[in-house]
Amino acid sequence: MAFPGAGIAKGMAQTFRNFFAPKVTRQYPEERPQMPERWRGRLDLIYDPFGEHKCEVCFQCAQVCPVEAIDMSGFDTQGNRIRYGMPEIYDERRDPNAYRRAGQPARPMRNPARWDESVDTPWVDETVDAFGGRPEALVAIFRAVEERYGYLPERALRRISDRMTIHWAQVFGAAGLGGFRLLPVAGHVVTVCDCAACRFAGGPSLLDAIRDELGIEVGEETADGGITLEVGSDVGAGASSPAIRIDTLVYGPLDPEKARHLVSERRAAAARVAEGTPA
Amino acid sequence: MDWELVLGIGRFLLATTLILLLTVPTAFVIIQMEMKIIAQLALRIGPNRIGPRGMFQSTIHGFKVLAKEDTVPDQADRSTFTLAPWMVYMAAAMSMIVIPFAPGAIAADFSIGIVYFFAVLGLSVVGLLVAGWASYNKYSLLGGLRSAAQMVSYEIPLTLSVVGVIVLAGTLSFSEVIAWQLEHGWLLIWQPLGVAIFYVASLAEINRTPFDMVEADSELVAGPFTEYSGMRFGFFFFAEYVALFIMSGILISLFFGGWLAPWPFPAQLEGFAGTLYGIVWFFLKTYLFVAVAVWLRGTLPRVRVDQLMGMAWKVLLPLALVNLFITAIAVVVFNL
Amino acid sequence: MTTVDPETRIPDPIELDEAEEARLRAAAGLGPTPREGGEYAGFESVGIPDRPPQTEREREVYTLNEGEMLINLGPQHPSTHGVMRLVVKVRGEVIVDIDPVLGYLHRGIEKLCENATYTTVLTYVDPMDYLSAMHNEHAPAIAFEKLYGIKAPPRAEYIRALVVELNRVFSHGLMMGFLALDMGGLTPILYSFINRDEVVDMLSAISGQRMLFNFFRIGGVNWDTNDEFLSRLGTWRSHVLDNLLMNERMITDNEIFTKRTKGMGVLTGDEAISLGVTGPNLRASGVPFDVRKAHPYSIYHELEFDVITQQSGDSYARYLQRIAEIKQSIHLIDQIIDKMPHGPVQAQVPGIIRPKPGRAYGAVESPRGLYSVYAISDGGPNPYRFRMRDPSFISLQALPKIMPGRLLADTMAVMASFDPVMGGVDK
Amino acid sequence: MASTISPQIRILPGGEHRLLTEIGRVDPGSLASFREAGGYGGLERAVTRLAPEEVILEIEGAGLRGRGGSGFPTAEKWRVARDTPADRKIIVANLMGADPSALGDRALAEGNPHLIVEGLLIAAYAAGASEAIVAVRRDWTDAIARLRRATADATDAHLAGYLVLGTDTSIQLSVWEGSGAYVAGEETALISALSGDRGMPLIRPPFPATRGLHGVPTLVQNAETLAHVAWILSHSSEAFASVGTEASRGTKLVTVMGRVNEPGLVEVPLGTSIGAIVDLAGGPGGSAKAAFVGGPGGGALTAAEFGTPYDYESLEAAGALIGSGALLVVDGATCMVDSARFFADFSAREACGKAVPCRIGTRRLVEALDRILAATPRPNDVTLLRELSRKIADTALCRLERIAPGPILTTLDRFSDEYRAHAERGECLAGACQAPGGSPLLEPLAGLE
Repeated sequence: MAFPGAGIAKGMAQTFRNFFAPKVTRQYPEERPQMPERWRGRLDLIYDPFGEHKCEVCFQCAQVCPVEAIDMSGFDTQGNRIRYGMPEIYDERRDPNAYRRAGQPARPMRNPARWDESVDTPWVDETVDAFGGRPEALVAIFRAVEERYGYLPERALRRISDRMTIHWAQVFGAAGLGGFRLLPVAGHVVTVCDCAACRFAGGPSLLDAIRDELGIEVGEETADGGITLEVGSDVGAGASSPAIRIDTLVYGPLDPEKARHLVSERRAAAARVAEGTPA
Repeated sequence: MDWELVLGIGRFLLATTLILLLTVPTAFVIIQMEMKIIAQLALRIGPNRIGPRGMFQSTIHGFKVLAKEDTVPDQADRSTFTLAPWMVYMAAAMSMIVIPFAPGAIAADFSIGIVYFFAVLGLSVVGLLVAGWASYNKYSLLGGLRSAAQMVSYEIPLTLSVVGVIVLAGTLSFSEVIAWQLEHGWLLIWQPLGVAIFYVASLAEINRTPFDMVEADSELVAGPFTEYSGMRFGFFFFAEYVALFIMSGILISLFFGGWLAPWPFPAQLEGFAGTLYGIVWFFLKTYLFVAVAVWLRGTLPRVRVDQLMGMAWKVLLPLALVNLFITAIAVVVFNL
Repeated sequence: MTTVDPETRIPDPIELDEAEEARLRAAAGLGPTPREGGEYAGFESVGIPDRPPQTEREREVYTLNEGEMLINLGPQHPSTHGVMRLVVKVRGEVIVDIDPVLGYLHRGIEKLCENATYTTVLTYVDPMDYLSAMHNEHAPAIAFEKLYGIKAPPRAEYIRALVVELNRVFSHGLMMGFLALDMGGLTPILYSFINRDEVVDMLSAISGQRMLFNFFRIGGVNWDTNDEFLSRLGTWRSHVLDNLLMNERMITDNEIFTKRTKGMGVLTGDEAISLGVTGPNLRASGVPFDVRKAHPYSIYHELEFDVITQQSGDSYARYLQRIAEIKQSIHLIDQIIDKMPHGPVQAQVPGIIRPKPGRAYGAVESPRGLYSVYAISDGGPNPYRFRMRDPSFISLQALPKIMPGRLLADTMAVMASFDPVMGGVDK
Repeated sequence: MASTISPQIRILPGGEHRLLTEIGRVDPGSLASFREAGGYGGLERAVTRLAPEEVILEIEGAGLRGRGGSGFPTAEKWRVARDTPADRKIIVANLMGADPSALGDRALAEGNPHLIVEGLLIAAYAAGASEAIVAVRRDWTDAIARLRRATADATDAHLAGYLVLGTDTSIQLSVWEGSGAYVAGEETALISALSGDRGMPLIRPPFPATRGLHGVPTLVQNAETLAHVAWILSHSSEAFASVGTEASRGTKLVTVMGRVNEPGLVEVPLGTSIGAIVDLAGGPGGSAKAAFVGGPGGGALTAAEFGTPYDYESLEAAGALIGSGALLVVDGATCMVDSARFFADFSAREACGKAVPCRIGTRRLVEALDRILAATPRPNDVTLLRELSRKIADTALCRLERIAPGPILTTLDRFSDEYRAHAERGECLAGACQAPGGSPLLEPLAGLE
C-alpha cells in the first residue's frame, strides 16, 4: 500500500469506468437468451419408425421424477382418456399408435413395400454417432448412406430421424432438396450433363446419341438392367464440356461418336459381369 | 394587531409546509438516483420499466410502501414503536428549515442557523435508539445502540470541523456564510482539511456506506428497522435519503459557495431572477454530492464498528482540533 | 364421517384460548403455562433448546453468564450462504461462543443415492454443493469406476479435467464476490456473476444444463466437446483475466477490505490439520496439500502445476489463495486443451451396473477442499452404502474455534472467507 | 503437379494471376508446402500485429467487395457483424457452388484449400467470430477431403482453434457438407441447411448478421472473397487496389465457356472488357453473337457490347451481373429464345418451393416461352413475361429468385427479332430449333417493339 486511500481510489476508478461501459443486463422478455444446441430443458419426444411418438404414456417417468416436472395425458389401449398432470404441456398421444402396440393394427402402414428394405440400422446409428449427431452433418450422413446403398432408403432416413431426434419431415425435406436419390437405381448410371456450359457446347447432341444407342428415354433403364440414363446439372463438367458422367467418373469433352462408344462399351462390360465372364 | 407578526407567522407556516412537501419528492429523486447509478456501476441497466427510462420506479416504491400492511411485533412497546419513525423523519424535516436554497429562499434564516442545524440533526439519534429498543428484537437493539454510539461520536468532529468556518466567517447564519464566500471565495480553499473531515463525518452521521453500521444488512439484517414495515419503514427510509440531501446541501453551503455560481459572473442577480438562479446552482451542486455518495456506496465495503469508532476519536477528532487551532491562529495573526 | 367426542378430542394448540389452555393443563397435572417475565425475558429464551443440554459442549454454549446474550444468525438471514443457523453468544458485540446448527437444507441425498442405480446416483449428487456440481459428479464417477473396474477413455478424462477446472474458476470467482458482499460491498458480486454466467453458458453448451450439469457418466462423459463450447471457451479465455482484474481492483488493495480481512480469522496450519480443513482454506494456512498433487486422479499427473500456498492463514490469505488458484486453473485449462487427445469419450458400460461386492473410495479436489465418496457394493444394482465427505462441513467447524473474542460484524466476513455451501453441508 | 485439381478445371494463362498463382505449385494436402509459399503470413500478421478494427480498415482500404455476386463492400459487412453485440458469432465460408458451371471456388478449394481457410480465419478474427464453418457442396468430394485435411492441419498447427498462435483469439474451425442444390448457395438457405433443415431461404429480417445459424449472428462469405482477404493481408491493400476500376478493385475469377476456343478459368482485373476476357480464352469459336454474363440469373449482352467493362456497375447498367462469375459465349447458331427458356427452366427446376412467386412464377415463364417457341403464343405472352418477371423480382425471398428472370428480360430487349420470328412466323432465325413454321398470327404480339 503506497499511499493511504490508493486502494479505494483504484476501486472508485474501476466503478467510474464501468459507469460508462456497455451493460450486460439481458432484458428478458424482449431479449431471449440463446439456448445451447444441447439444451436439455426442452423435452422432445422421440418418434418411432411410423412417425408417431414412441411414448407409451405409461406415466413411469412422471411417477419417478423426483421434482414432479413431468405431466402428460393421452389415451389407453381401450380408448379411455387418461391424464397425469396438465394436458396442454405434452402432445397428446394419438390412439392409433396405442392400438397398434396392443396388437390391433389400426391403420395401414405407410409404404408397406419400402418397409422391406434391408438396411443395416446399427451401421446407420454408428454413422450418425460418428458425426456427433450434429444437424450440420445431415448432408454428410446422407452422402455416407448413399455411398453404401446407392440411394437413400426410406428406412435409413427414418432411422436417422429417430437417432438424431430430428423430425421426419425435416429429414425427408433435407434429403429431397440435396439432389440425392430416393429410389434405387439399376446398374450403371449414365448422367448427361445439362449445365449451361455443356448445353451450349453440344450437350443435347450427346443425349440424342446415347438415347439412340441405348434405346431408352431419360429416367429409364435398359432391358438388361445394365444402364440407367439420367440428365443432371450437377456433373460439374467445367472446361471439359460437353461431358457425361458414368457412376462417379466424368468423361469429357466428348462428341456424339465417342459418347456412343463409351456407353456401349460400359453396357457390354456390365453384361459380361452379369453373365459371369470376366473381360 | 401586529401585522408584521401575522405576516411572519404566515410566511413561516407556508415555508414549513413547502419544506415538508419538498421532502417526499427529494427522497424519490435520490432513491431513483441510487437505484440507477448503482446499477450502472455494476454493469446493470437498473429500473427501466415504470415510466420513461424507469423514472417513476421510486415513486411506485413509495406507493407500494403506503399500501403494505403495518405490523407491530407482539411484544413491542407499541407507543414508542409508533413514535420512532416520526421522530426520525421530523428531525430530518426540521433541519431542512435552515437550508439556504437561494437568496430569499430560506424557510427560516436564523442568526444561529448552524447551531440550530446541529441541534436538530442530533435528534434523529433518539428516534433510532427508540426504534431499536421498542422493536423487541436483538438485531434492532444492537442497531439502535450502534446508531447512538456512532452518531454521538461523529457529531463531535462534524461540529468541530465547522467551527473553523464559523471563526473565519464570524457568523452562525448560513446566508451570511455564503455572503462571506461571495466576498472571499469558497471556503473550500480556506478550509481544505475542514472539508475532508466534514465530508467523512457527515457520511457517518447519516449512516451512509461505508459507515452504514446501523443498517449493516449482512450483519444486523436491517438494524433498528428490522421489525418495521409499511409506511413506518417508509418514514425511516425517506428520512435517510432526506438526510443525505440535507448533508449535501449543508456541505455545499458551508464550503462550496451554496447558491453561488462556481464562477463569479453574474455574481448575484437581484430579486426573483437571483432566487431562481441560486436554486438552480444549489440543486446542481447538491445532487452532485449526492451522486458522489451513491458512487461511494456502489464501490466500497463497510468498515467495522470498532474501526469506525476508532476513526472518529483517533483520527478525525485530533485532525479537527488541529484544523481549528490553525484557523484560529491564522485569523489572529493575519487579522482576517 | 366419524364423530369425535368433544371431551376427549385434543384441540390444536392454536385453537386454545388462555382460559381453556389453563384448564387443560390443570387437568393434565401440568403447572400454569410458563410465561416470560421481566424486560429481558424474551432475549434469554430465544435460541435455547427447550430440553436439558445433551453434551458438555451444549451446556457450555447455552449457559449464559452475566451480560451475555444469544443471537440467532439464521436460518433466515441475508448472508448465511443458504439456510444455516449460527447461535452466537455475545457480550455486547463481542462474540463469546458460536454453535453452528445444521440441517435446514437436509435432503437425505446419501439415502437417495443408496436407492438409486449406480448410473442415476450421478444425477442426485449434483445439488449437493451446487456451486461445484462437476466436482460432485467426479468423485462418485471415480469411485464407481474403481468398483466396476473400468477406465474412462483418455479423451473423456481430459474433458473431465477441463470442465472441473472451469467449475473451479467460477466457484472461486463467486467467493470473491460473496466475501465483499458480506462486508457490504454491493458491486463485486455482480462482476463475479458476469464471469460465472459466461462459464455457465459454456458448460451448458457442453452439458446441456446451466447449474446441475449431469455431465459425468460412469466410464466417461455424456458428450464430446463441440464447437459451441470451444468457441465460448476461447472467447471467455480472451478476457477472463480482465474480468478478474475488475474485481481485484475493487477488492484486493481496498483499505477497508484489507483492514477487515488481514489478521482476521487466523487458522494456523496445525489447527487446520487437526480440524480436518482441506482445500484452499488449508493451503492458505501454509500446508501444501492438494489432492490433485498428493493423490493424482484423472490426468493431473500429466499436467504441470505447483501447489500454491499462503502463509498467514487469515481471511485475506484465503482470499488471495482463491485468486491464485483461479489463475492456476486457467493455466491448467490451457494445458489440457493443448494436450487433449482424440478418441471416444465413453467406455462401453451396460445400462444397469452390478459391480462385484467390494468397496471403493474416490476423492477429488473440489473448490472447497477434499470432496470424496466412499461406496460399498453388495453386488446389487444400487450401492449398499454411499457416503460423501463434504469439505464445507469441515470448514464450518473452524468457526467456533477462531471467532470467540472477535466482533459480531466479523462473523459473516470470516465465514464467507471459508466459502461454505450449505447444500453440501446439509446434504 | 497439374493433376492436383480435377481435369475439368482448366486454368488459362494470361490475365492477372493472384489467387491462381499457387494452384499447381503448392501441394493442397500439405500445410508445410503452403507455408513455404508464404501462406498464413497474412493470418499471422493480422492476429499478432493488428487489431480487428485495423484488419477491417485494411480491407476497406483495399476496396474489396463481395465476390459472391452482390458486390457488397466486405469491410462494411464485417463491421456490422463486429458491432452486433453477442457472446457468440459464426462465420461461414460459402463453397456451395450454386452455379454448377462456375469453377472459381472449386479450383481454389481443390488447388489451394489453405488460402480459403486463411482468409476465413482472418475474417473471423476481424468480425469477432469464434466459430468458423466451411460449407462445401457435397458433390465436390476432392474439395471436401482437402478442406477437411487443411482445417485439421491448421488446427493442429495452432493456426485455428483454442488460442490462435498463442494470442487471446480462439476460432473453432469445421467443415460441413451442404446439399448440391442451386438455392443452397443463398446465404439464408445455407444457414437453414446447416441447421439440419431443408435448405430453403428464410425471411429477412432478421438478417443473418443479427440472427443466423443457431440463432447466433452469422456472417456468410464467399470463398473467393476470403481468398482475396488472405491475399490482401499477406500482400498489401495498395497492391490489391492497384488493378481494377475506381469502384470495383482487384481481380475476379471468371469461368469462360461456351463457343470459345479454350474454355476455362481466368483471373482478370475487374473492369477488363468482356471482349478481352473472351480473347484470353482463345477468342470466340466462330462468330460470337452474344454472351450470357453471370450464370443462370445473368443477362445476355450482344457481341456489339463486348466492350463493356467486367465490373459490378457497368454490368448492372447493361442488365447483366457478375453473379457466379460465369461467362457463356454463344455463336450465331444459337437460338436466344431457346437459351432464355433453358435458363428459366433451370431456375424453375431448382426452385426450392418456399416462395410461391418463384415456384409457380418461373414455371409460368417457361410455359409462356414454350408457347412462343411452338409459335402458338397468346397475344399477351410477352407482356406476361415482362410483368411476371418484374413481380418475381419484386416479391423475391432470396437473391437467386430476384435475378432469375434476368436472361428473359435481356434477350427480350436485345433479341426481340428472334422472339418475333418464333412467335409470329414459327421460324428460328438462328436455325437451331426445329421451328414449326407456318400459321402466322391473326393479331400482332403485344409488348415487342
